[in-house]
Amino acid sequence: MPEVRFDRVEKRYGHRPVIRDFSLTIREGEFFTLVGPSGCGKSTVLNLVAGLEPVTSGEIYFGDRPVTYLSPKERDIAMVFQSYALYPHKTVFENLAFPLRLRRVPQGALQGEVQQVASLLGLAGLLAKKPAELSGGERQRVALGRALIREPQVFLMDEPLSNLDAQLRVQTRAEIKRLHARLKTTTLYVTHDQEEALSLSDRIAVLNKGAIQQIGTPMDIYRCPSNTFVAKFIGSPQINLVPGRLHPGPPAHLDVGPVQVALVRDPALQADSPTPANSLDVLVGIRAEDVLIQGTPESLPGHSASVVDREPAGARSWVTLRWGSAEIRAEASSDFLMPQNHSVGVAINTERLHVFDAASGARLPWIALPPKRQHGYK
Amino acid sequence: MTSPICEQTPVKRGRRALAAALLCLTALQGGCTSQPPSGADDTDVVTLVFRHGKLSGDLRPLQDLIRRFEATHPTVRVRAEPLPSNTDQQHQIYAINLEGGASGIDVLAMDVIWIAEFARAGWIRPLDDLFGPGQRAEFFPNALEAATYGKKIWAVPWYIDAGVLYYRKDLLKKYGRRPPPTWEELIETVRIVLGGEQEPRLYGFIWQGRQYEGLICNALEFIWGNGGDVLRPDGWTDLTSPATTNAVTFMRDLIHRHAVSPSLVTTADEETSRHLFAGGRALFTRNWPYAWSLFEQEGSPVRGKVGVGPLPSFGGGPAVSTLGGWHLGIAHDSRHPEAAWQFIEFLTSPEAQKVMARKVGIAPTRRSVYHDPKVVASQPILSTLQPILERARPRPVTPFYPMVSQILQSEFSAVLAGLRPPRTALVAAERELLHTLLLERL
Amino acid sequence: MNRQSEARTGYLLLFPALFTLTLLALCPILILFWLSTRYRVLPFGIDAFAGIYHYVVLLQAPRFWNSLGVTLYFAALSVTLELLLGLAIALLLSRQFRGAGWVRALILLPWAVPTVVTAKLWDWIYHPDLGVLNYLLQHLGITTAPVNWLGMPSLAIHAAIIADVWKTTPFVVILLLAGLALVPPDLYRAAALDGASSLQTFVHVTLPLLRPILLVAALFRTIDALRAFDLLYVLTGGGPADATETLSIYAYKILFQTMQFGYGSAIGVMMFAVVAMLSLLQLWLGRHDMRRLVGRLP
Amino acid sequence: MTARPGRDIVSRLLLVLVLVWTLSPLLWQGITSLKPDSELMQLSPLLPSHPTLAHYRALFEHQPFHRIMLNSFGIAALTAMTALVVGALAAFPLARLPVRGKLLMLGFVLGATMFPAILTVGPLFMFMRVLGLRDTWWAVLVSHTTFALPLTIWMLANFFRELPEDLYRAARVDGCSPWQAFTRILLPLSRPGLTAAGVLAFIFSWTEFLYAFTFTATEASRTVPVAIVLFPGLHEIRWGEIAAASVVVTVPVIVLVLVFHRHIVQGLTAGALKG
Repeated sequence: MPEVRFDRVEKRYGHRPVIRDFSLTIREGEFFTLVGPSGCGKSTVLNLVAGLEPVTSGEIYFGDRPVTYLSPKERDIAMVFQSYALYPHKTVFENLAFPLRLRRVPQGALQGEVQQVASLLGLAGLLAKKPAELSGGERQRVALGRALIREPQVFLMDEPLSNLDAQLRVQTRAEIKRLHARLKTTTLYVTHDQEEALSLSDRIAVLNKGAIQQIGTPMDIYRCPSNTFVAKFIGSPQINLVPGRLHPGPPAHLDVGPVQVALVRDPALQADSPTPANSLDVLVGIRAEDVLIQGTPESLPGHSASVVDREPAGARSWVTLRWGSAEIRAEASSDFLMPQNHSVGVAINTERLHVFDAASGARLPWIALPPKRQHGYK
Repeated sequence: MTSPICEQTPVKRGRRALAAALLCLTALQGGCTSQPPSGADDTDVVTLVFRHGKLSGDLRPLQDLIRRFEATHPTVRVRAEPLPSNTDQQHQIYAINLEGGASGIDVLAMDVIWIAEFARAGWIRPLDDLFGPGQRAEFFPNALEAATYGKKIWAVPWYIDAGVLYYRKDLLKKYGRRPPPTWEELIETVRIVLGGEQEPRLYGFIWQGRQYEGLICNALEFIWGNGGDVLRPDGWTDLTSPATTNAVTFMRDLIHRHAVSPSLVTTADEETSRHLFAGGRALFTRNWPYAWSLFEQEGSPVRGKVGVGPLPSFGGGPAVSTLGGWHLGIAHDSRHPEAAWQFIEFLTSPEAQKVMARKVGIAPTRRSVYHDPKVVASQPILSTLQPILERARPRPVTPFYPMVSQILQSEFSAVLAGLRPPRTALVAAERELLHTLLLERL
Repeated sequence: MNRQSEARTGYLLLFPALFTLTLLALCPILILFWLSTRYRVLPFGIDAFAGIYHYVVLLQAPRFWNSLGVTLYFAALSVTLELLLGLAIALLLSRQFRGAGWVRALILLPWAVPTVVTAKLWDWIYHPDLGVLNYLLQHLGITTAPVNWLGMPSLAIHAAIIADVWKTTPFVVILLLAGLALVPPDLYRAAALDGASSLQTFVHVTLPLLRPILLVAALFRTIDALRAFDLLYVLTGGGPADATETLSIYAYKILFQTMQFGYGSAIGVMMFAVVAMLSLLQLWLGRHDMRRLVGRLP
Repeated sequence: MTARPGRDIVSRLLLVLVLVWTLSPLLWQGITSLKPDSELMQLSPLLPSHPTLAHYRALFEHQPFHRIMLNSFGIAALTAMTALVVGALAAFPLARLPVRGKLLMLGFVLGATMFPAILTVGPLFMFMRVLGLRDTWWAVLVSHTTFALPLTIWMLANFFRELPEDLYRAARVDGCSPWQAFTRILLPLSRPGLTAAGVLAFIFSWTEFLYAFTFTATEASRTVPVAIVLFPGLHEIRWGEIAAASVVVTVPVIVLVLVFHRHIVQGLTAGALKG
């Protein structure tokens, strides 16, 4: 199983660029996900890898082999389509066997492989049926099977789960993960669903408007989004972005809502940028689970907020709070029952604050001082 | 479990069936075009293809004649193929068949107006070697004239036609009128008889005014009778001369001014006219000789009441009839010209002509037949007809006749329908005619 | 190279069709233009330069202007009638009722009948003595004497138009029915809730949504009616007195009854110009609605 | 929809009227074909009192009508097949492959269907003359291709276009060349489109008159519509036999229309609605 490498790939339709300066290496055996909103170009990347569309410039390599100008057939890839693209005139058996027939696999071997894949995916009883007679989940598995059967060099999946209902989606997700763990095929997976991306992938690339925003493991991306786009796109409910002001100090500190947070340079990003000379407007990212509602305002002076709205979501509730001049969402337990306008105490997990430049949206290399070293308010 | 072969079988079967069907079709096509449908002829027996059309009346006498010919010529078989009834369509079929050779036709019956065209196009053979001056002597000279183009003779007259006037003897007698020698008198007679009869279903004078070749025949009779012409012998036109204009105006006036002809003549052809007259619905009609035996056949309401004579003239001038008729020729690419000539000789022989005259009622082209007692006894009209036929005038003998006729049909028809004044129509016709006649000089 | 080889396959597959069409459709049109500048009488071997002389003669020939007028009159009247009748029938058939499928199939039959048969069967119906039309009219006391439908210039053209309307209305009905099926039923429900009468619903909902299809139907039918040949040639042969002689029939007579390929081609070119101008005019008038059609080209 | 009963009756009446207008001319031709000659020459009774098949018998006795039927059938079948094969080949790249000038080509194809046949009949006649094809099946077949081919290209390009694009992509990824993807995936799925195009091409060829009339001369290639026009009458028109021939030539199309009604409607509207 080779790695897949993009070297400064560009794709334009006429004069409209859809993929810009795309460089990326998918490691051997890796489960790699491209995630982004619809129209961000992620499916185009998949088509470029598959050879279904020509690149405008740049090169694509499988290992050391440039494949940029090869036909799909020569690339030895398999693909699962959002619509499954099962051949409606062929039985399940023939759908699975089709890629093998095209490669002139002898009849005996072909039978065996089809049976094997079918039993792997629980399709053994459906081989004689036509796609129209199958349920959505069964079709999805046939599509997977048709891709698996060839043992391709690279496995491409274009939103394979988006046509399933919620329950089946979670179930199939687990199945795909298990399959990958077993087969270790280099896989490029495309989805607009960040949750799917987070749960499946070894690594993720977040795409917006044809450009890569961030590449990293799911945790990297969740914990350390490189800009406001990634921060907003990854994580549910959406991250709170509260306007604030950064004072480079010394001592460096951040005014956000009614609180002030002491900052230090992020050691990981220290070298990248110079310290600004003046204070500047920033957006402060705070995830809902990092906003803690703690009893009454009296117990946390200066950290009071009032309840605006409450959305029960089963095991927990999302609570919208007015915090200073901003509105933020907080996670609360399902037994949080405070009525509207009720004042509550709020604690921010400052360790997990993200500071972004308000103008560019880029992450700024500052993190909060650990709580015990916070000066001022407790 | 499903075998992968199952999936393919129906497709293959379908494909095989399709291929088989294709093969069959192509085989049939090849088989049928390479040999005539009736089967190939054997070594010694020659099959002549004889195409003809427009034979009024009974077809059986002709078939009997052909059988008789086959009996006397054991090595020749004749396959007669009738053509559609419409003359234009016959012409087109000939043109498409004969153009470029390999028509499969040996003997063909041609309308007298096609001969020059067919000759110039090289579709038929000159017959000078076979049809010598001695043999020609017996035929009507005007019919021969129509078959002569470029100083060669191209066809043998089979039967001959000329426009004649039929009238109701009984009605004329009742009002003490004679068959009108002039058009003026015809108009007067119609007024008197129709005025006396008071029968709304009785028409005065029926002729052929539909837009087709028959209209040209009728019109030429008026035009020539008035001293006008369409194409002069010097090759120029005389369409806009006062004589021609007056004649065409007179035709229109018969309908619109004198009201001796109903407006339906603008849509009438020979058969319409014949049916009306045969049904006792008209006092006069202009038609070809073939109609006579049909008027006189048993069960006809006008049997015994019909008289026939020459067409009237203008103010005592000569009356002119248009020469019609059909000729027999040999296709240029015929593979059996000798046998074809024998067949033509047979069909135009006095014996055959007598049969056709007696049984079909068409006019023979040999003068001698008109004096045969048996023929005269069964078709007394022939002696009346002979002088008329003798004087009948062929339409312009030019290879471009079809074009000339097209132009004239269109304009004459417009005049009769009252769509254009005669003068305008004739000027337009002359312009188009000159455009066409340029061809003759190319 | 992948992309180029795909394109190469494409051109290879397109070749037979493009070659055939170029040879059988484009070349003949070009030859037609060339022939129209020549004297050409095939059987006589006449082939000489004529320049624009054919056109000069043609433009002065009353027969040409007559046939142009007949062509336009025939097309305008028959297309108008077909659209009106077609719309009415389509509205009637668009309702759900038992046997709707059968009725829709039966209504299509005249369209499928060979035009020659259409001509012959109307010829028989119109027959002055033996035709069923005169028989019925006389029995119902509408006329007293038999009418010579195809014999009178003013009647013949209309008789031909009726035959044409009979034959081609089904095509319009099929198009409009398909168009009506595309109108979302919710719109009718909404209109009904808004208190629209059926006439108002038709004017404000059905008609505007049907307009593009009406225009397409009009365009197709106009082009077809302008070139109508079979029906008129068989029914009337262009007569009486050229009253039904369209440009097609005029050209055909000159071409194949007199074998003047030069002059006949000049008539063809004039006809080409008329058809092209009228279809472009229609396309331009309906350009906004046509965009839908063009926008969905493969 | 709920309709008031009165309105329902009115629309039912109108429906009957429409059917009468549509079908009675056809029925009348059928009735005529069954009337003996003597009853054709007068008009009461309307219905034949002694129905006879004499005209149908005469049809096959007086002229080689079976041969003419075979011509019509053979030419129409071959036209449809040729147009389908060549048309499908061309429609595929127009629908799916990255060829240049698609719009131009489609315009050309559409334009070819709109040329009046009268414009091409003269030059085609000259082709046929030079190639010696007049009065053969080839002449008619070739000329019918001029309208059958654009029709099939247009309809099939639309049809291929409407098959999900992912199917074609999936086939390519599974290892098909464009040609294999076409023959193994697109074509088998296009049976309805192929049927519609084939049936329409067949009907158009079966009923075509102008080319067949001009390029044929004898029963070697004459088709039924031409034979109906060129009935060898001596001097009267044989209405009975013409009616019989009309029935014979119309019945096959009626069967096709009733059997393939949906396909035909789809095909006819493809250009206009889904174009």
